[in-house]
Amino acid sequence: MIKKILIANRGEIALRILRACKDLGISTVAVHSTADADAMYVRLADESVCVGPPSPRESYLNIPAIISAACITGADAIHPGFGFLSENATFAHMVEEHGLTFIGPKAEHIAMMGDKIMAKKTVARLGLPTVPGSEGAVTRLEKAIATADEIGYPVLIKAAGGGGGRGMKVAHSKDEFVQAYETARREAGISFGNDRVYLEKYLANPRHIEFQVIVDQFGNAVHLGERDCSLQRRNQKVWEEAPSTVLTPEFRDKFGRKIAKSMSELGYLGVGTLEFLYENGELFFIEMNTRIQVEHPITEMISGVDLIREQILVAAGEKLSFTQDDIIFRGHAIECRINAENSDTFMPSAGKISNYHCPGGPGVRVDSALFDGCKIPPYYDSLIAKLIIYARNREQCLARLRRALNEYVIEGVDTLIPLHLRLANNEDVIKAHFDIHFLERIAEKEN
Amino acid sequence: MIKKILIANRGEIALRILRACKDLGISTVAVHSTADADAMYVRLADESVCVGPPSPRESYLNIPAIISAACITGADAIHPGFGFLSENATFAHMVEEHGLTFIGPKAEHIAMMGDKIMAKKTVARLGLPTVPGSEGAVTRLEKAIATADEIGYPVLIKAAGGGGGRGMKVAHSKDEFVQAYETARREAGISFGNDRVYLEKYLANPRHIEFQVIVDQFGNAVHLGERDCSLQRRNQKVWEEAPSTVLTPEFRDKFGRKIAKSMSELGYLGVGTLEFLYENGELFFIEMNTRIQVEHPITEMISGVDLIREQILVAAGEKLSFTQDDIIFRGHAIECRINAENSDTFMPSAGKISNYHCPGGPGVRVDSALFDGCKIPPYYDSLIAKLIIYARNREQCLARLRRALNEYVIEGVDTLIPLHLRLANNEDVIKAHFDIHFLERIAEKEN
Amino acid sequence: MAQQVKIDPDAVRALAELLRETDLTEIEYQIDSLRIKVLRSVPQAVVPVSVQPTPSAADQTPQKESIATPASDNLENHPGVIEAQMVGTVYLSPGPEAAPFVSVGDTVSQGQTLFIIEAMKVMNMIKAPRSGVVKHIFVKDAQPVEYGDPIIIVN
Amino acid sequence: MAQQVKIDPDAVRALAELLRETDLTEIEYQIDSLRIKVLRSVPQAVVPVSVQPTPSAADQTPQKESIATPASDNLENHPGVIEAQMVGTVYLSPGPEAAPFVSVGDTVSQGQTLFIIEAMKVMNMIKAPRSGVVKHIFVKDAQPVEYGDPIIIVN
Repeated sequence: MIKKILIANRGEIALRILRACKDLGISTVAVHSTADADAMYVRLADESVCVGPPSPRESYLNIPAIISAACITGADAIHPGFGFLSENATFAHMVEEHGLTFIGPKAEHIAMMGDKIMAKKTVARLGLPTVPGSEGAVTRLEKAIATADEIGYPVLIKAAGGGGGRGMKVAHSKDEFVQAYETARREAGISFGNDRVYLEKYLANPRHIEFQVIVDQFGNAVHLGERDCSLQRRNQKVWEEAPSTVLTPEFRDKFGRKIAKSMSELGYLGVGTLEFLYENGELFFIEMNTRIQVEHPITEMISGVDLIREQILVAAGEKLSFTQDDIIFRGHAIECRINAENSDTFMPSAGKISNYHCPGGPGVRVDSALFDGCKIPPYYDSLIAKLIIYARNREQCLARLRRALNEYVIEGVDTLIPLHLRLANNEDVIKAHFDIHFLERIAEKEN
Repeated sequence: MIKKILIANRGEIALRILRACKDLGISTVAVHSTADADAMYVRLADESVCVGPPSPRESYLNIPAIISAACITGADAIHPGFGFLSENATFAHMVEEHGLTFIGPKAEHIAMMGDKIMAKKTVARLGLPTVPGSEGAVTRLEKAIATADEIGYPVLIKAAGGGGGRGMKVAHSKDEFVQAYETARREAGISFGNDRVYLEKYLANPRHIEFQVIVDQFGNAVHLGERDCSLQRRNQKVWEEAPSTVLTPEFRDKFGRKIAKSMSELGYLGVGTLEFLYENGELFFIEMNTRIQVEHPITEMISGVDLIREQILVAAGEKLSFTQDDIIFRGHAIECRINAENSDTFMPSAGKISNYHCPGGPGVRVDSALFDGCKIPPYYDSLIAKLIIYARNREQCLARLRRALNEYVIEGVDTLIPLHLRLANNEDVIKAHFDIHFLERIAEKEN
Repeated sequence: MAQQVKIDPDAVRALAELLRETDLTEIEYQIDSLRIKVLRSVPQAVVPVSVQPTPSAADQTPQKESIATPASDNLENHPGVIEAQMVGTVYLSPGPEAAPFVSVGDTVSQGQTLFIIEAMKVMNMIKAPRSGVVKHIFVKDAQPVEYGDPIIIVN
Repeated sequence: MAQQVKIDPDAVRALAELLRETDLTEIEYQIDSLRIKVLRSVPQAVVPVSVQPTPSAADQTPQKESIATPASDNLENHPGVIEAQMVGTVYLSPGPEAAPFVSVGDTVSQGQTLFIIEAMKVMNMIKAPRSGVVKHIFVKDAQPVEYGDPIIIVN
């Protein structure tokens, strides 16, 4: 069994992992940049190591520093969290080479799913539906034009090395295509060091639906249902729900089992999320995240499974403690990402937190490393807290969410709380009438 | 339907009720003494009325002030919380006479259960087991001695007007009996204006097990399982768990249904708790609380029912939204009462809260009206926060509790957090080996 | 030769005392060429501000209403204020058509009825605790009041 | 010629005493061309406490350990400190049996190897950024260090 885990991350997810470790009786090592020396996750860790200056490249992305920190503290495993090194196959490989357990999938699967073309081919081979598009990369313009014609406009041009919404271009017609294609390739080359692009049908008004899976080393795979993460801004999720309002229990069960089965066949290990676009009753695979996700808590709320706990246990070689039939979904959960950003302009806002007061009572969970007087440095992601609301059904969940948002006090930085209040009171959101373009449409309307 | 509720209470329970009202879209009126003008529940209420000076008698127990406050604010219902006026039949009656809804049982049932002899007779008539003892009050010494002989020593002498552990004397032998009996009657006369006492078998090492029930106006009654509240100090509960480790699911189901049926027969309304002593596999009724209880959240955690929400709905005349068969208990919950008291001496501690930081993450719920800088006045009950922990089983619940207690920071007053940490690490507590005398025994051992 | 500096400790102490008394954080005092500056880090002055969680700026629920709407905040601290000793509805005259008990400028004698507070259908006659002149009336007839609300000034 | 500054220690002592006595944080005292300002940093003792939630007093988990155990806190702010620029294990000699690279009191020249930090099996030779005298060595041979830990003073 794992005795000491180094948490190679910061902020709320580092604290979330630390809490799971404490619940399991596992010692913790926090790593931090000089900017995070006083952070809550550092304070609560059993040990901590400063790994570099504020710049992420020199601290949280500094592989030698992080592996050295694990070695000198005697940690036997590394949890990468999300972002930073969590989907870096080289890192995962090096961790294992140093005799440490990487709490995540095998390096080969990280690499496979990190290449968006390979990912799509793989899941198609496993029998899961994918968005109609080119078979792999399209390197010649003539071939690209022909394929685009075949798919039908609008067409999406995506970088093989992209992800999280980065490296995408839309061509609405043949006229736009050539320029969009050339630009996409050039940008992909600069951004990802890999100019391969592929084509996909551009869905007009899809929802973002993703399935959570977990697989142990014995091939036992369980799906934990789906999340609807359609409320996005510039492809960054802002508000997530579980379950979605568009899948029936029968569909969820059947499709979820199919996904679990395919992950077992693949030999996948640990937690993972398969992301789909949903339109007109159909799901189309877009990509897979080979790590724990920001929005994992809503799945925990409706399934009763502590995902990070189980993630650690399967990494340690344990068998899954539940089967698919043990999983009974109950109630509805919504997560609001509280980013340190202006609610109108989405400008990031650094500063010192004052008057911090978080909501409480039944059905309210706050995952955050904030405390009164803590500093939000300007160097990192703007996510500072997650407000997770649970209730028996969606209507009660929304009412409770409004109440909790009104109780939540964070001063010293701008936050997305006002945006979430607007959303929680928006008629379309109340009716769950939205798609991935919804948030940008209402932002336009308001400005 | 109820549109505006006046909350005739203070502190965390006032905030808990306020949150339930907000979740239901019901307006709230907070009442407060001058000492509580800046309290969190007052700040978050839609309206507030100052009802008197700090002394509870002149504020939270001031019936004319509270009913007037409801009238001038146009409230249509009053929630009494617990303590203060919650079990005052006269108050319940007056509230109804003023055309307002009292969120609680009928006045007659409050009065019935407030008289401990009547309560025992009533539940015995309904077929529930009671502690062997005198049939009603024993007013003649000779009769008392004979009854005590019949029951067998040790014998408990209890005031009919007592409750919550007040007005009790133990006689371990016939030699002690006469003096104990006379003292108990004299003290009862002074304390409760009623010198009637009754006798009961004194159980040596019982557990305190209580069942939660809820009944609507149509006679639908559902039990929500039991709580083990054996960890008490001077008959004040300190730590509560649900479910208990001593009842089997079959026993719980059978006994719980029997209780629910008897409450339906009685014509009881709203939430209520039947308290029992448990020894050698048997339960003996001791008293009934005709109100919501401090420890209600642990039942909410394992049953998925929001008790205060349902309490309001049945008071408003709605049918229960669930049947007994809908209730499925899942996981384990522990509540730690965080009192502003010294953990060793139990001396109450008033002051100003500083460095307030509450724990978060999965399975952690905090019910508290605390905030950084708030004042704990010396006039009221010392309960300032409830830490409620939920997990899949008791072992995980204890691990998570230790983690959360270590995260919880309250400075400015003494609290029971150190005591709870000792308990959470105590071997007997870990094995759930305890009875109602446990806490006093370990306190003695430590001193 | 070193310049002899005559420190005037009494002046500094006096300023420090003033600082404490006035709850200031800094005093700078200069006479001719003499300049004395005293400061104190007063956590008290910072903490209450930093510790009062208020509904966030984005709060979309209606703002909490206080049922009392005093005519003037300044007058509330007047030593002659008579406050409501109970929650209820205040009446300034004995009946709907009747003249008010007292008006601003009236001279009243101790024990004279000033107003009524109705609580639970009981009319409580509130009498003047001392003789004096009615300086201000804070409330309107039939207005709800809470405990401690200022009603009238007699001085 | 350097200006002769005659310090009046009694004046400073008197102000410092006043500062302590009056619980101030700063006193500035000026007469003509002379100006004395005394401060005491108390915030370290008060403010961080009020804003830094720490594990409660009852915390029964082991206290957080810092892997660095500097010989002296005072020396850490010395301008000649050379800090660890990476996480790893520091070695003060080229091999287990070998003599240390430098010892306290040694004169070193710019570019001379001072110590090694091993990170991921790579031995990083850390060289003197300037010539000078080794004034202090904070670490023991084979001690783990984190980024920013003081290793040696050369000045």
